[in-house]
Amino acid sequence: MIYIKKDMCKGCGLCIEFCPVNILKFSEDLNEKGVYPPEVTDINKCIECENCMIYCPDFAIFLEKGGVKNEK
Amino acid sequence: MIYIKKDMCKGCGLCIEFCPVNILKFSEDLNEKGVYPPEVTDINKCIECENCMIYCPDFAIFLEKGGVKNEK
Amino acid sequence: MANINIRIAGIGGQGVVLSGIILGRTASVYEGKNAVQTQSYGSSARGGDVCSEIIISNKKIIYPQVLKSDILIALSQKAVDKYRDQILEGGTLIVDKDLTKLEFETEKFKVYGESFNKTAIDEFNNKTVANMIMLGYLVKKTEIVDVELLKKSILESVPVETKEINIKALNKGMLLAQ
Amino acid sequence: MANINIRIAGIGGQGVVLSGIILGRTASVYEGKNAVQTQSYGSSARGGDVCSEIIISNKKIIYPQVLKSDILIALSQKAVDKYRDQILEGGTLIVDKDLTKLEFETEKFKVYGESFNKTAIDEFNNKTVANMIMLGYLVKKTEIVDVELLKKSILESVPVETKEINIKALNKGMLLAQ
Amino acid sequence: MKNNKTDFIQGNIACVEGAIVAGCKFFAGYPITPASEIAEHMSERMFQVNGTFIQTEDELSSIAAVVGSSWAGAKAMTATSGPGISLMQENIGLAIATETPLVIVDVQRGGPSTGSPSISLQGDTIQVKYGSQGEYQVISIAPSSPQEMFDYTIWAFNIAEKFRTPVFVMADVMVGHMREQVEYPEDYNELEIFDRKILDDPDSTEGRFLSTEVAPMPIFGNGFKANVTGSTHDEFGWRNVSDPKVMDNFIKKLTNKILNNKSEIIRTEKEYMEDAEVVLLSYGSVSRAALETVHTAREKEIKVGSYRLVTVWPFPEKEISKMSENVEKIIVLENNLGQIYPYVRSAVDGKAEVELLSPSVLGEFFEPNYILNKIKEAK
Amino acid sequence: MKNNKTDFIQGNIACVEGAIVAGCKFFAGYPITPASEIAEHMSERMFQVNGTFIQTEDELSSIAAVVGSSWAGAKAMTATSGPGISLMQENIGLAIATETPLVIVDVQRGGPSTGSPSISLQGDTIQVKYGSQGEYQVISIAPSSPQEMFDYTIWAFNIAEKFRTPVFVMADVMVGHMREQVEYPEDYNELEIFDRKILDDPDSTEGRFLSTEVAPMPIFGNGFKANVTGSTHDEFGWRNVSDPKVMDNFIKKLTNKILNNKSEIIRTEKEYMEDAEVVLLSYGSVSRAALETVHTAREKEIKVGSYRLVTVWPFPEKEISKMSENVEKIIVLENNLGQIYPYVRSAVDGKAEVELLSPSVLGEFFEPNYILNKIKEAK
Amino acid sequence: MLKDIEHPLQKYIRPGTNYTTCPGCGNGILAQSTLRAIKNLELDFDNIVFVSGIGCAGWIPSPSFNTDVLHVTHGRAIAYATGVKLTNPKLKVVVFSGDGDLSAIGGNHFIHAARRNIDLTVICVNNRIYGMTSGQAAPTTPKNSKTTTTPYGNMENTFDLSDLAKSAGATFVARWTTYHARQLTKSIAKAIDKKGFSFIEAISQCPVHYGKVIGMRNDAPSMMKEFKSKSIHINKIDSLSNESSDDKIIVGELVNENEKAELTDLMQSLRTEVGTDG
Amino acid sequence: MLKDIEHPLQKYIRPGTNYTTCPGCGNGILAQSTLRAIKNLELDFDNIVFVSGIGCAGWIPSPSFNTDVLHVTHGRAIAYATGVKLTNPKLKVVVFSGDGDLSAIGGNHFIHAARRNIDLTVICVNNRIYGMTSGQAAPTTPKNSKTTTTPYGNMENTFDLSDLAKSAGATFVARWTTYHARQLTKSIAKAIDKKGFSFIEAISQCPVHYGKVIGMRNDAPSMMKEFKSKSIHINKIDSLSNESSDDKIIVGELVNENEKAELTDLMQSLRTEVGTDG
Ligand SMILES: Cc1ncc(C[n+]2csc(CCOP(=O)(O)OP(=O)(O)O)c2C)c(N)n1
Ligand SMILES: Cc1ncc(C[n+]2csc(CCOP(=O)(O)OP(=O)(O)O)c2C)c(N)n1
Ligand code: SF4
Ligand code: SF4
Ligand code: SF4
Ligand code: SF4
Ligand code: SF4
Ligand code: SF4
Ligand SMILES: [Mg+2]
Ligand SMILES: [Mg+2]
Repeated sequence: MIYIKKDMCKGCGLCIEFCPVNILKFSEDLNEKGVYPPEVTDINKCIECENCMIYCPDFAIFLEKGGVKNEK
Repeated sequence: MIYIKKDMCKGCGLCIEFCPVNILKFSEDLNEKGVYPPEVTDINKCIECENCMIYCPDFAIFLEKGGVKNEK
Repeated sequence: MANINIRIAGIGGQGVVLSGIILGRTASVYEGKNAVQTQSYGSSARGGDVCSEIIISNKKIIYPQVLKSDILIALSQKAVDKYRDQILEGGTLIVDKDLTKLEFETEKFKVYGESFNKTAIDEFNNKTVANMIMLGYLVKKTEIVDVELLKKSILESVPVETKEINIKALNKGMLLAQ
Repeated sequence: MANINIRIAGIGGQGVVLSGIILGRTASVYEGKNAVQTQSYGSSARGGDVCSEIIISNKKIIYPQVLKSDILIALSQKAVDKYRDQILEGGTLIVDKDLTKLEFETEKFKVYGESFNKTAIDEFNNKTVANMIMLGYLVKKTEIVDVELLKKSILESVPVETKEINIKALNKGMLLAQ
Repeated sequence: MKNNKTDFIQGNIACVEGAIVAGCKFFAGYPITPASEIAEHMSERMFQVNGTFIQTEDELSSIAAVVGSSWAGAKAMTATSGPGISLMQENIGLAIATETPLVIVDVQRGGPSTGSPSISLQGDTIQVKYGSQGEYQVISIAPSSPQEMFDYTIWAFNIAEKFRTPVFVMADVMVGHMREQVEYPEDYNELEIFDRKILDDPDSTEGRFLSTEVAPMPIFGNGFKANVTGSTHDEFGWRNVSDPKVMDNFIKKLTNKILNNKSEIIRTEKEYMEDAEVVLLSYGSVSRAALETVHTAREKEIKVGSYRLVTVWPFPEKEISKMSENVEKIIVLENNLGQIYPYVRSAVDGKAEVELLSPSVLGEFFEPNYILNKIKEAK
Repeated sequence: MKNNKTDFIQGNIACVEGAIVAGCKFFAGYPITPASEIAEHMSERMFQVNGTFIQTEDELSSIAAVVGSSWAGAKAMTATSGPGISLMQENIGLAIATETPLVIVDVQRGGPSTGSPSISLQGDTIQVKYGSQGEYQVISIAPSSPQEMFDYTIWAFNIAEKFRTPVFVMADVMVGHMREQVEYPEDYNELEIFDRKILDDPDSTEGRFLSTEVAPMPIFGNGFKANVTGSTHDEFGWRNVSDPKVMDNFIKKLTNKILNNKSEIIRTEKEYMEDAEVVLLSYGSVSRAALETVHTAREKEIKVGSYRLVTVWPFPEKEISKMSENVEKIIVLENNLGQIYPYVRSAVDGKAEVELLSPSVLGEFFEPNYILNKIKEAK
Repeated sequence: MLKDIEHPLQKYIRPGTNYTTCPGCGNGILAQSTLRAIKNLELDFDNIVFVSGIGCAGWIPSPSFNTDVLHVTHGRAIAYATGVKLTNPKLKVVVFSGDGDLSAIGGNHFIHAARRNIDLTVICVNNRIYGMTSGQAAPTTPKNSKTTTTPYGNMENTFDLSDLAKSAGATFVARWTTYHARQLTKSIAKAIDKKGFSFIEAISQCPVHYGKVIGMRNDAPSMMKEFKSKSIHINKIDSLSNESSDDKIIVGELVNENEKAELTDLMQSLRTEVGTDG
Repeated sequence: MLKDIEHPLQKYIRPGTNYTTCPGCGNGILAQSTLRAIKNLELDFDNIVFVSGIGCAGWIPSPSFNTDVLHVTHGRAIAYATGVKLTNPKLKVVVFSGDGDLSAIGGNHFIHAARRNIDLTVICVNNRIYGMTSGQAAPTTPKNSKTTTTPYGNMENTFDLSDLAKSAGATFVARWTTYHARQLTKSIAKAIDKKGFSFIEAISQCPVHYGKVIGMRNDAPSMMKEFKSKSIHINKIDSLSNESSDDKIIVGELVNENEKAELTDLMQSLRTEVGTDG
C-alpha cells in the first residue's frame, strides 16, 4: 500500500525519479501548496522497495507492505 | 671574544649547560637582578661554537669570533 | 492618484518581493516619481509568509510603510485573510484563484481572481514566472505604471537567460486581464 | 597596636604575595583577629613589580587598602623608592640589602637591612625560600604575629615536600634578626 | 585558635565554596586573569562533589556548555573577566532567551581591550546588562569582600534558579584577589537553598516558557520533549520568527519576569541615611571606601550617608527616586567614568543634585580624603 | 526617464555604494540576515575597485581582519547584525584601544538571541556603546533611508578616519531592506572625503597614540616601526599594565578624543521645534514615523516638534538639556523598551517631563495615530 | 487524513510540526534516515537529546523531533551539547549541524570535541553552501563555484570535513550522500551506539541555492543522481589521498577506532576516586 | 656597557625594550632564532609585520622587535594578520602564537588560514601549557599531566598541531624544539620565504609552569636536555602514524608542498581581470 499525503507534498519529484519500476507520476490536481503531488499509475508493479518513502523529504509518501491505496 | 651583559642575565644556566668545552661557570657576584651571571673560565678553550649565544634567552651573552673579553 | 499604496502578499518563492521591487523601480527610476518598497517575511526561501509593500507618490514619502492599501494582491489564503480588511474603500483585490477561496462578498472594493501559479506551471513549466503573469495582469487592470517602462524595468531586474520567458509571462498576464 | 598596616614590595618570583597571605592567615585564622590582604602587580611570574598589603586589626576592617604603612618590607630598589614616603612615623623599613641601596638617612622610622635573597641562594641553594627568611626576620624584629602560630600557618600554606626547608629558612631569618 | 568555620581566603576561592554550598555541580571555564583561581579551585572541587569541571577551548564554549548543563539539570556556572564576557555575549543572549538558570562571575579588570589585567575597574557594569543584542533584562550582584563572594554566590544561584535566568556576580581585581576571613555557615541545613521548579508532568498543558510567574523548566531526559530555541518563541517553545506580536510577547515576558519581581530581587544597603544630606551612592568594592568615608565624615559631624546597590541590575529606579526626595545631593562613586551615573540621574529626575565622582586615578582605590573633599565642596 | 544619478536600491546596497565612494578598499564579513546583501554586493564590487573582499570564518575574524587591514592602510569595513556585533565585541574593544579607523554596519534585527531575523528592533543601541569590556566611547549614526545609508556611510568613514576610531552605522531591517530612490552625487569631486592623518616621519618624536587631537597613525610597511597593542599603553604604544596612572591616561585620552570633539561629531535634526511644546525625540527608522506624526499634528495645530538624533553616540547630553528648557514634554520614541530613554531623562534632569513610547507591538513600525494619541494624552 | 494511517516514523514527530523546507531539500531525507536509525536501535526517544545550531540543517531535529531539542546559536551546537553530555552521560546526545555551522563559525568546537573524544554523535549536513542565508559560499564550497559571495568564482580551498575530524581525533567517521539514505541509517545507528566522538558527513542537496550554483536550480532529482554517479566507496579506492578531489565523493565508514578512552567515562572514574561528599 | 659592543641582533631590537620573560624561558631563544633567520634572508625588517596574541609567546615580537608589531586579543592573531596581508600583500606577515592562543581559543582561525593557503608564517611556541596565566592545561598538554586546572591529571587528548595544520591545508610545516635553534632558524627562513601558509611548531620550555608539571621547576637546562633526548628526525622514522606519542618528539620539515595557489595571488589576478576604476 502506498500512502500519499497530498497536501504535504512539495512536488520535488524525488519519489518519481527513484521509483525503480516507474509507477509514480505527477497527478493532475494542484494541492494546497500549489503543486502537483504524485500518484501511482499501476500499483501492481510496486516491488515495495521503499525508495519513494525513503527519498521523500516531506514524509508525504510511504508504504505499508502488502497492498495498495491512495490517500489524501 | 665572549661578551656577557651581566645585568641582563637571569641566571638560567643554559649557556653553562650547553658549552661543549665547559668553560662557563656561575660567577661569584650577584647582579642587579639578584642572580649570579656566568663567567668564562678559560677563554682559550673556546671553540666559538656560538651555543652560549644561541641558547641565551636574554641576549645576555654573545661572541665576536677571534678573541676573548668579559664585559659588564 | 497622488499616492498609491500597493501590497503584494503570499508565500516565499512566489516572487512577491521582486514584483514589488520592479514596480517601485519602474515608478521611481523610469517614471520619475517617488517610490518606496518595504517587505516583511518569515524565513526566506522557505515557504513562509511574505509581504511586499510599495508606495508610489508624486510627493516626498516620509512614512514608508503601507497601512491601508489601494491594491492588495493576495497569493495565498493567509494573505487574503490577513490583509483584506486593510484595503481602502474603492480599492482593488487581486487573488490567485487556485490558491485562495474568497468566502466573502463586498462592494467596498473590486475583486479579481486569476490563475497565476497554475498558468506558470502549465504553460511555462516554470513556477517562478507566476509573479510576472501577476504583474502583467495587475498593470493591465490598474494601470499603476506604464507597461513599456515596466518591461524595461523587468529586463533590468532579471538574469539574462530568463529575460525572454519573463516578458512572455508578463504578456500572458496582460492577456488574461482582458 | 589596634591596627597594623604592612606592605611587602618587590618583584615577581620573590614570594611577596605568599608572605602576605601567611601573615594574614596567622593573624586571622590562628590569632582570631581581623585581617585583610590585597596585592598589586604587573604581569605575574615575570619579574614585574609586586606589592602585597596586609592590615591586621582587632576591629572590623572596612577600608581594605593600606595607605600609610607601619612596616615596609622592600625587596627591590623600586620598592624602596616608591613606598618609603608612605611609612608612618615610628614605623619600620626592612630591606634586602643586596638588592637595594639606601641613599637616605631618616629618624622617622627604623631601618633594617639583611641578605634574604643571597642567603637563600648561598645557604639553601633555593631562591624561593628568601621570603621565609624575610618572614623570620620580620617577626623577630616586630613581633606582629606569634612565631609558633606563624609556623603553623606556613606549614598549612606550602607544598608537603617543601615544609622542612621553609621552616628552616624561617628559623634562619629569626637568627639573622638577633 | 583555628576555627573550622573560619578561613582566610581569596574572594575567588570563597566564590567557589559558595557555589558548592549552593549546589553547583558544573563548571566550564577558560583561564583569565584575574578570574583564573575560580577555575583552578573548581577543577579540584567539582569532582569531589560529584560534579563536573571542564576547561573549554574558549569562553564562547564555556557559557555554551554551562547552558547545556543547566538544561541537563545541573546548577551550573562559569567565571571570567571582561574579555571573556565580551566573547560570551551571544550565548548569554541565548541563555536569557531560553530562560536558563546559571551564574556568571565577572572578575572585572582594567580596560578597554586587554587593558590592565591586574587593575580594578568597574568597567563592565553596563556591559553585562546590554552587551548582547536585542532587548532583555539581567540580574547582577556586586560583592565587596570574600565573605560576600561566598554569601552572594549562594544567593546568585538561588535567584538564578528562582527566576530561571542568568545572574552575574560582579567582582573586580580588588574583591576577587583580596584575602580576608570568611565565616562559613554554622548550620548548612539552615541555609536557604532554592532549586528551580521543574515541570512535573510531561503531558502538562502548562506553559514551559515566558511566564512572568516563571514557568517550570522542562529539563532534559525526563520525557518532557522540551522544545528549546533561542529564536523567538511562544510559551511552549514553538518558534515564530515572522509575527511581531509573538516577538513582542517574547521580549515583554522575558523582561517582565525580572521587572515585575524587582522588589524580591533588588537589595540595597543603607548606612546613616536617616538624616543624610549628602549621599554616597556606590556598589561593589567601592562601597568599602564609601562606608569608610561616611564613618570619617560622621566623626566630623557631616551628615553623609551611604547608599549601596548590592544588586545593580535590575536597576532600583524607584528606590533611588524615593531616596532622592529627602537628600540634597547624591555623589555617585564609580571606579569608571560614570556608567550607572546617568541611570541614577534619570531616576532622580531633578529632585536632588546628582554628581559623579571617579577615582582621581582610574583603577586606584578611592581614598577617603579625596571623597571627603568632594563632600566638603558640596556643602 | 532613467537618470544615471538615480537608482532604486535597498538601503544595504546604498551602504556599499557609499562605502566605495568614501574610499573603502577592504571588506571582511560573514553572512547574516538582514545584513547579507552588504557582503554579497561587496563581494562583487571590491575587486572592481582594486579592493579586497573576504568572507571570513566567523564575525570575530571579520572585525579582526578589518582592524588588520586598517593598520595596513586601507579604509575598511564590516557589516553584520546583532548576533555578529555580540561576537565582535572583544575585537571592537581592541579597535578602540588601538585607535583604528573602521566602519561597522549593524543592520539590527529582533531579539535577544537569534530572535526574529526579519523584524526590526532598535535593540543594539546601547550594545554598540557598552558591549565590550571596560570604559570607552564610540560614535554611532542612525540612518533612516537608503539615501542616508549612502550619505551616512560616507560620513561614517570620514569621521572614522578623522578621529581614528570605529564608527557604527546603525540600520535595522526596515532601513536595510527598504528600497527607495537614491540620488548619487552630481560631482564626486565636490564630496568631502577625509583621509586619516598618517605619521610622516619614522623618526618623528610625535606621539602615535592617545592624543585628544588625534595622533597621526603609523600605518604598517612605512618604517614607522609601529608598536600597536590592545594592552594599556602610552603615547608611543609602550605597554604598561601595572601602573594605574598609565591606565587612567589611556582611558581618558581615548574617551576625551571623542568627548572633546562632540560638537564636531554630533548631528541632530530639528523640525517644527521653534514653538514646540511636545517633542518627539527619535533616531533611525523611527524618525520617519515621528516626522509624519509631526506633520499630521501640525495640520491639527498641535504644537509638536521632531528632534532626531542622527548620531546617537556620543550622546548629545548638552543639546538635549538645552532643548528641554523650552518644552513641556519630551516623548522618546524607540523601537525597544527604552534604551536611550534614561540618558535623555538624565540629560533633561527634571527640566521637562520625559516619557517613553515604544510601539504597541515591538518590531512593528510606529503608526502615526498611535503616537498622536499619546501626544493628545500629554496635552 | 485518516488518523490510523500514519507515516511509520510519525511517532517521532512532534505533533503540530510544519515542514518549511524547500521542495526537494535533502534535509527531510536525513531526518528520516536518522529517525529510522533510532527506530532500528530501539532506543527510547526520550533518552536522546538533539542539539542544533542556526541554519537549515538545524531545523532537522528542531522542533520536529518529538524529544528534547535544544536549538542554539550559529556554530555552537557542539559546545552546548558538551555541557548536556557531561552533565548527564546517560543521555545520547546528537548534534545536527550545517556545513557552515560546523566548519566555518563552529570549526573550533568541532575539532576540540573530536580531540576530547567525548561521546557525541555529530551529523553534518554538507550541502556545500549556506542555505538558510540564501546561497553564500561555505568552507565546503568547491573551488571556482559562483555563489552570492563569490561572484567571480570561489578562490578558497575546500575543507574535507571527514579528514579534519579524523585528524582531530574522532573515533568514528562516515561519509555518505542523501542518495545513500539506507547506508546513512546504518552508520548513524552505529555512531549513536558507539561511545566516543562520532562524525557523520552527509552530503546533501540544497536545490534552491546550491542547485543554482551548479546549474540544477530546484532540481533535486538531478542533484541526487549526481551524488549517485560521483560517489565511490572507500573500499574501492587505494588511498585516501585524493579524497578531496572535486570529482569524486568518497563514501563509506572512514574511521572506526576502539582504543581511545572516552571523556565522560574518565570523569566518572575520577568522581568515584576523589568524591568526598557527592 | 660600551656602546660599540652589541649583540649581533641588537639592531632588530626596539630601543628601550625590557625583557620580562622568566629565567630560562625558551621564548628568548625563539626570538633569536627568528631574528637570525631574517638576518640570513637579508630582508628589510621594515617590510615585515609581526602579529601576536595574548600569552607569553605574544611578547616575543611585541614590543621588542623593532618593526611594525600588532599585538592583539587572545587567539585572534591569525585573523588580524589575514587583514594585514590581504591589504598589503607585499608585506611579509609573521604570526607568533602560544599553543593555547593558537590551538585552544584560536583553533578556528588556524585551520581556516591553512585552508585558504594565505601567505602567512605562523610560529607556534608550544610550551604545552598556559604560561602567562600561570600553568593551566592547554590542548597540547600531555595526557595525565597535573596542572593547575587538571589537579588529578589531564583527561583530555593532545592535539598534534603540525598534523592539524597539514590536514587543514598548510603548504609548509616544520616542527623543532628550542634545542634545535639552528634548524629552527633555517626552517623559519624557508617559511618566511615561501608563498603560502607556513607553520612552524616550536616546542619550547616554560621552566616556571610546565617545568613544575614535569618535576623540572625553574630548570631550563634539564628541560632542554630532555628535548634533545626525546627528539627524533622525521627522516629517521618510517611513518607519521605515531607522531603524537608522548614519548618522542618528531622533528623536521613535515610538509613542503608547492602546487597550491596562494590566496593573495588569486585575488591580485582577479583585480586585474575585473577592476574597473581601480
Ligand atoms: C552569529 C551568527 N552569524 C551569522 C548568522 C547567519 N546565519 C544563519 S544560518 C547561516 C549559515 C547556514 O549555512 P549552513 O550552516 O551550511 O546551514 P544550511 O542552511 O546550509 O543547512 C548563517 C551564516 C547567524 N545566525 N548568527
Ligand atoms: C579572551 C581571553 N581569554 C583569556 C585570556 C587569558 N589568557 C591570556 S594568555 C592565555 C593563555 C596563554 O597560553 P599560551 O597561548 O599557550 O601562551 P604562553 O603564555 O604559554 O606562551 C590566557 C588564557 C585572555 N587574555 N583573553
Ligand atoms: S515502494 Fe518502490 S516500487 Fe513501490 S512505488 Fe515506491 S519506489 Fe516505486
Ligand atoms: S518525494 Fe515527497 S514531496 Fe517529493 S514529489 Fe514525491 S511525495 Fe511529493
Ligand atoms: S662559543 Fe661555544 S665554546 Fe665558546 S664559550 Fe660559547 S658555548 Fe663555549
Ligand atoms: S644563558 Fe644567558 S641568562 Fe642564562 S645564565 Fe647564561 S648568560 Fe645568563
Ligand atoms: S535553502 Fe536549501 S538547505 Fe535550506 S531548506 Fe531550502 S533547499 Fe534545504
Ligand atoms: S611563564 Fe613560562 S612561558 Fe611565560 S615567560 Fe615565564 S617561563 Fe616563559
Ligand atoms: Mg550548508
Ligand atoms: Mg603555552
